Amino acid sequence: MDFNDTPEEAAFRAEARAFLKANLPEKKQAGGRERGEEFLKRAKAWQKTKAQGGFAQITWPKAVGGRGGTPMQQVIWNQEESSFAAPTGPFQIGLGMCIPTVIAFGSDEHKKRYVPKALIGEEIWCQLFSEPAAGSDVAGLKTRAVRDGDDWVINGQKVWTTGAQFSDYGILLTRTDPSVPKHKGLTMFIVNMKDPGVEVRPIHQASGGREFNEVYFTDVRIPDSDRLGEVGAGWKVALVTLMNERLAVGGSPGPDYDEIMKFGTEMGLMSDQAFREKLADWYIQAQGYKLTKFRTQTALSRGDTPGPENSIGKILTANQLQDICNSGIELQDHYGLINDEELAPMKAIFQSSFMWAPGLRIAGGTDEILKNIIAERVLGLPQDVRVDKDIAFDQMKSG
Amino acid sequence: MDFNDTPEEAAFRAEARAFLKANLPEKKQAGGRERGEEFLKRAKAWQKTKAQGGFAQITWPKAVGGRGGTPMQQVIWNQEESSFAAPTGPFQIGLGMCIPTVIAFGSDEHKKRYVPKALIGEEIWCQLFSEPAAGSDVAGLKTRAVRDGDDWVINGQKVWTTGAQFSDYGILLTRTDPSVPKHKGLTMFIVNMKDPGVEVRPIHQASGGREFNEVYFTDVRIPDSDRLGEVGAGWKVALVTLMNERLAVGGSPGPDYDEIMKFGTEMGLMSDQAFREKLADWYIQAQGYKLTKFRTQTALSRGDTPGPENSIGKILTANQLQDICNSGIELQDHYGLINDEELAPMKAIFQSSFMWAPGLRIAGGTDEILKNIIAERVLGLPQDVRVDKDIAFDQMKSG
Amino acid sequence: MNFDFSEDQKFLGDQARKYLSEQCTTAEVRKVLNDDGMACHESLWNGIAEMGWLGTAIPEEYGGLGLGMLELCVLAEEIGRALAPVPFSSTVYMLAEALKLGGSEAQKQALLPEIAAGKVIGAYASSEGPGAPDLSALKTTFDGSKLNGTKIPVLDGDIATHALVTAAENGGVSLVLVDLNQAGVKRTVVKTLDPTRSHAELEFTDVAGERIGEAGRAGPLIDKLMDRAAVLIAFEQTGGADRAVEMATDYAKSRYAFGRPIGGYQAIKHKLADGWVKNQVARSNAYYGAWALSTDAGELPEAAAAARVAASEAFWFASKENIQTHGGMGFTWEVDCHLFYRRAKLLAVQVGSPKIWKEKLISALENKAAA
Amino acid sequence: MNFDFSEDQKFLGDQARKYLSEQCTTAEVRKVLNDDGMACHESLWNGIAEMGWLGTAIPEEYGGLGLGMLELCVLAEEIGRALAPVPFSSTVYMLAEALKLGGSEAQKQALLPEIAAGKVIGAYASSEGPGAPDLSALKTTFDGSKLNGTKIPVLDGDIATHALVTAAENGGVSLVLVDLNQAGVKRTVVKTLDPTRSHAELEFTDVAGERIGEAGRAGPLIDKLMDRAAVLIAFEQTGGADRAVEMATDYAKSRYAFGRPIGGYQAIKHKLADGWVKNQVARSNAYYGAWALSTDAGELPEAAAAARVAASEAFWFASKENIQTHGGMGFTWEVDCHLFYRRAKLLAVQVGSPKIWKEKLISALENKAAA
Repeated sequence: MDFNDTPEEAAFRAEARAFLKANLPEKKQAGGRERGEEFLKRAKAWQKTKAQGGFAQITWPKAVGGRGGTPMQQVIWNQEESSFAAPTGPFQIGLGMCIPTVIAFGSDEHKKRYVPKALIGEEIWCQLFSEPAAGSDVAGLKTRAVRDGDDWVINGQKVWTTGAQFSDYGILLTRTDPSVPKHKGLTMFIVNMKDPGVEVRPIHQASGGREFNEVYFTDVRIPDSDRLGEVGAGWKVALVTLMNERLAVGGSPGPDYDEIMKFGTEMGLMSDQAFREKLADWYIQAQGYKLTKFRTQTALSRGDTPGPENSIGKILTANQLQDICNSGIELQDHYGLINDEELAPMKAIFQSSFMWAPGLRIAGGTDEILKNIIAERVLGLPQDVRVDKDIAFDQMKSG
Repeated sequence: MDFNDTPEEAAFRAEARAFLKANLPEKKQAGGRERGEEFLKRAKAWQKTKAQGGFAQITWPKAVGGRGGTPMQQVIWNQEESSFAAPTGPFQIGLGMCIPTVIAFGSDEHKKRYVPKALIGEEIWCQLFSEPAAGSDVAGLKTRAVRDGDDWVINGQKVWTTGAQFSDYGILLTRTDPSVPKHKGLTMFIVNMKDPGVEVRPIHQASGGREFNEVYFTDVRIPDSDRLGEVGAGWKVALVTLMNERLAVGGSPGPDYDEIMKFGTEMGLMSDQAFREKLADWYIQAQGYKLTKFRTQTALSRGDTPGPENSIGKILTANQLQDICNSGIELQDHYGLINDEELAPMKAIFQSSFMWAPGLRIAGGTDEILKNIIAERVLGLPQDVRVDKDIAFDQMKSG
Repeated sequence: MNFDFSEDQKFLGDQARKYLSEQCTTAEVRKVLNDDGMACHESLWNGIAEMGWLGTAIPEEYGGLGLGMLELCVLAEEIGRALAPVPFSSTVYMLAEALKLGGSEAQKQALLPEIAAGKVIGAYASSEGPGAPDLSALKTTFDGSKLNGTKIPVLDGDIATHALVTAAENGGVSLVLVDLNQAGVKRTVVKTLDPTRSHAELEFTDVAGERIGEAGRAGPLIDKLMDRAAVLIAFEQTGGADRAVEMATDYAKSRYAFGRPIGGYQAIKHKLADGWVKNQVARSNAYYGAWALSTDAGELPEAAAAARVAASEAFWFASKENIQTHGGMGFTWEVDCHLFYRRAKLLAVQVGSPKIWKEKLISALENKAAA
Repeated sequence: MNFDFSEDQKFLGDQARKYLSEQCTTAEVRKVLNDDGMACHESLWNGIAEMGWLGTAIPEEYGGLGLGMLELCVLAEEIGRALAPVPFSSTVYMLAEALKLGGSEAQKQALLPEIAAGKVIGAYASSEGPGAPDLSALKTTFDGSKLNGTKIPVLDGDIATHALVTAAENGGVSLVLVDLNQAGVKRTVVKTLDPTRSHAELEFTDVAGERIGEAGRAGPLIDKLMDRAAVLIAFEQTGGADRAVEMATDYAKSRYAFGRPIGGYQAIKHKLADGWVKNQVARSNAYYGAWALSTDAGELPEAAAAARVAASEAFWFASKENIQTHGGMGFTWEVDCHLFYRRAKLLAVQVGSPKIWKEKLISALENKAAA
């Protein structure tokens, strides 16, 4: 048992670090979420550099522009890249979820047309699954695709779409047959986000920010040649995308036990036994999360594939984040209500994350859905009763 | 808002107290659970005295031997009686649950035969519903009653029967028709517990004690005249019994915040902020339970009927008991493991209740069932999906 | 045993609920939320004044209705339920109650009728920075006539006409009444987690003030004021928590997933049941606080502390799980969940965090055990 | 990155699991539970000795297998999983490790081979009454040759051949090795919550003993011994917790209510998922402890404390919710749930309660931050 790289891993790490050092400035401090045209330009440039250096998608086969490397090499690359000021955000969804789906289900022409441009950062992709009435139950979506000659005509609305505002393409899950049970009437398409019938509107979030989008489709025409998978096989295609989502979900943004320990020390709270015991609880959870990732990485490095047990991460971190922020605020007493970076201790991280945390407990699978996943796929417990199982979608109650 | 009796209530309280003082010794201290022949004799004698004094079942109509009093008077009586060394246990189930069912569904002959003798303590009753494979799902019971001439022949097994070892009669829920959905094939009987085909065996509990029983029925014959309600209407009858159970469920046996505060003080823990904050949590829960009962009593005293919201009590107290006992033990460190009244602090109440608490979270409705009751009957949320709803009992999967 | 409000008191509550459900919809609350220039909802405030609520517990001789504290508790619950964006607590629980508890006859005559009429807005200014203010070591000072120092944050500090300011004097603490419309008072609006209730920083430079209570010995008066306010705020919290659970329950009945209302899944059912149980615990403790408040019972310190802690916990749980029950919708600005989440946090720290009140509770129980 | 046991270590664990699943069924555990005269399972103990487990981490020169602490962790997990009613921890984690850490060459030569051969049973005697023993103020005394005092409870105290006794000497603490088969030692069996592991009171009257480590300065040695034992016991707890969740899961799949397995209801599904998550947190922290233990890393204090607290919490939750999942059946003597509930409590207090280890954890983190 050790935390060291194998010689091969160490060699790869050195190579990666050298490449990063040559091409990127080191990170000064954990900054806010960058946005804007300028940032997008830098991100595209970095993606191109990365791709040319052979570090863009390490586990992909060389045939599609990857490195043909191991998952562990990808982990090492991510570790190293994260200590540099690398503008990576805009490509995570596209390269992590959409393009793997195109590779799995697209035609040779699709692959030729879309993969290289995504890989070198020329085109950005987004994922269009969730709808206002189809969140946890993604397959309950209503966006219609109706066949018209060689085209499909799309009408409907998607929601919580990350990066829609700067995406060039998206993978779009639609309902093509409402007369069959819900999972069976879905079909997946590639959609051009610059089509005039596509309208992107930012969502005003409870936290005040506007990072996600709604996307409206009005008579958008998609040629049948841009279909991914068979008509009616959209759910099968979507499962591949979603499986990749689980691997792409990142760490917890916001204060953890070390920040609140630092804050407690400043506030003279380290003599308070109640605070000390809470700190111990947080430490153990934080370590539990971090060390469980090490176990997963070890499995990766031994050639195993990580399973649904990764769901553990978000359950632990999102709830802990909410709890720590709440405590961080209450320890400031009435002053803790102040949500102004200039005035509040530690640049108001407790306050800003307090408003983010509820979203984190929902995004990418609610606490409840993740516990179901653990119960069913890890422990082998029975699925919930599915009353909609064999009912035609258009006969189904939907509130 | 006040905690005082109305003049009428005060008058009744004075009358009750005078009667108790004249007939019972005052309680010296909270003793263990008394048992044995001697105790049973005293209990029967006290019940007789009580009945003759007109205090046996205060809310029952005078016609059946009650006082025709108010629920609030019953509450007052219970409060006063509990401060005397009154041996009441053996009659709670019979008078609280069984006899009300006999009154509701029995023939005039039943009422004449059984009610007076129960009331004056000559005959003790038990309730025979739960079975090894039918706990939360009582209606899934398997004990069969088969018609044979004017009799029914009973075979099967009941479990967790309180007082079966000293009961004279029981109300027995059986399955008379397995070919219809489960709720529809049940029938209720009065059974003579002294019948030779009835065998009572004490259950050895996880706590080590043997307070409850299994009851086995082997070819027990019950005349059809001892049926309660129609054939197949047993569930309707049982619901009346179970409704009365909710009112009969008692308080929490075992240490509460005041005991652990006393113990913490002795152990020099009152300077530990973590202990203080836990104490505050326990106090608030304990008060929440106690004060919610006051609210219920107020409703009673205004003539309202208490509803399913009473389920709150056991959820709060059983879990808190388990938590307090666990803390009481851990505060003693390794010594806390000692489960000997002579050696352990406070006569080992933390240790003995630690072993009882898991049972309390199950008996009379598990935490999970009680939360379902609150969710469905108080908040009006939908019932769980019932896959067995319209399926014949003998076609039903049962593991 | 009469551990409930009277029919009259309940009628008052019903009327208040009806009024607020019309005049204080969340659309009205959002006007204050969305408009940085709007510190409170003025027409609602005027309406509340006209209804006489501000003088509920002010004696008739000072222009109030002369009802009791129980009536005020009933109204507090409705104010909390409606998330009313008005300076009710600052004016009524703080300023009016401080005057009733410790004000001179002249102070009462000068201000109580004005409060009842809605012409005076109060503010309680104690915090001087992160952490609970240490009343024995305040940086703000009073020398018998002039006040100097800075208080931040002060709820309703930007719209109040009068503030109660805690200040060091003679090595102890004084409670100083200050007319805010004078030179030397500088107000700066402060951005907080709950923009539906305004906060400010108040700087005092040689500002005239007069004491409520004794010089340097206002400690017990302040403690009592806090205990009383804690009970009233517990009712606001209980009202808010109830409504958050109701909102989540209603949504869970109407939102479908996998062909069924999400409220039919035990994860949601039991979450909501837990919320309901916490709300009952909060309500029962709040009632006990109300009893202690209205009878001036010796049990007030522990009753107030228990009420405050239980209600803070209940509103916190209800407001965060209300968002969770709503899923993605609950995290949008347009859905009202975040209004409750924000208000729950404000009310949890407004007169000191639950942690401080747990400590007060145990101290009170120790004192009782020692007595 | 290699944050897992090696294939060889896993093979050792598999073999141990296989052996214990045959030799240490719960029927065997119940023999000790039900028979007051049976302090441990002797034939199992002999079998374990024959397998060489007792000498796993004892160097070959002292008659052991000369494997490392990681191998001992792997075995500890299986011992915990099987609820083995044998004095493994007292003998191996306590006595053998104390000798390895602080014993003289003569002491090691005298005892380690006997331990490896299963001829010596150890006990760790520190508690003197309710509450964590205060090592700076012990009532038991040692004067360099004679030991006097009373220790209660002592795990395996009634069957041990040798005890490690903490005692006051020169105003400090000494760790005294005592041969229990001598006059002046009085043993009284003590009834505890977990009758599958025997406990006794030990009274010492002018009993001969010899120190391990320095006179009056055994504090750091004891701390290190406790840290190391904490990691090993965390593996026992993790093993027990895993099995409790498995038991509950299996039952939930086979027990039907309302026409479906109860494991199909979210209340049960999510309870079991919670248990599984806690067990993962415990396991990951235990692995970190194992790494620190095996490399003698400076992180051992915080790693051991975190492992112990996480594992205690996991086993507590798993064992109590295992009963709850089993419903009424779970509360019978015949069903095995209570064996886990009892053992969970023993392991949670055996080397100090989680509360004490939380404090150790934070102290260690503070020391690290200050360094």
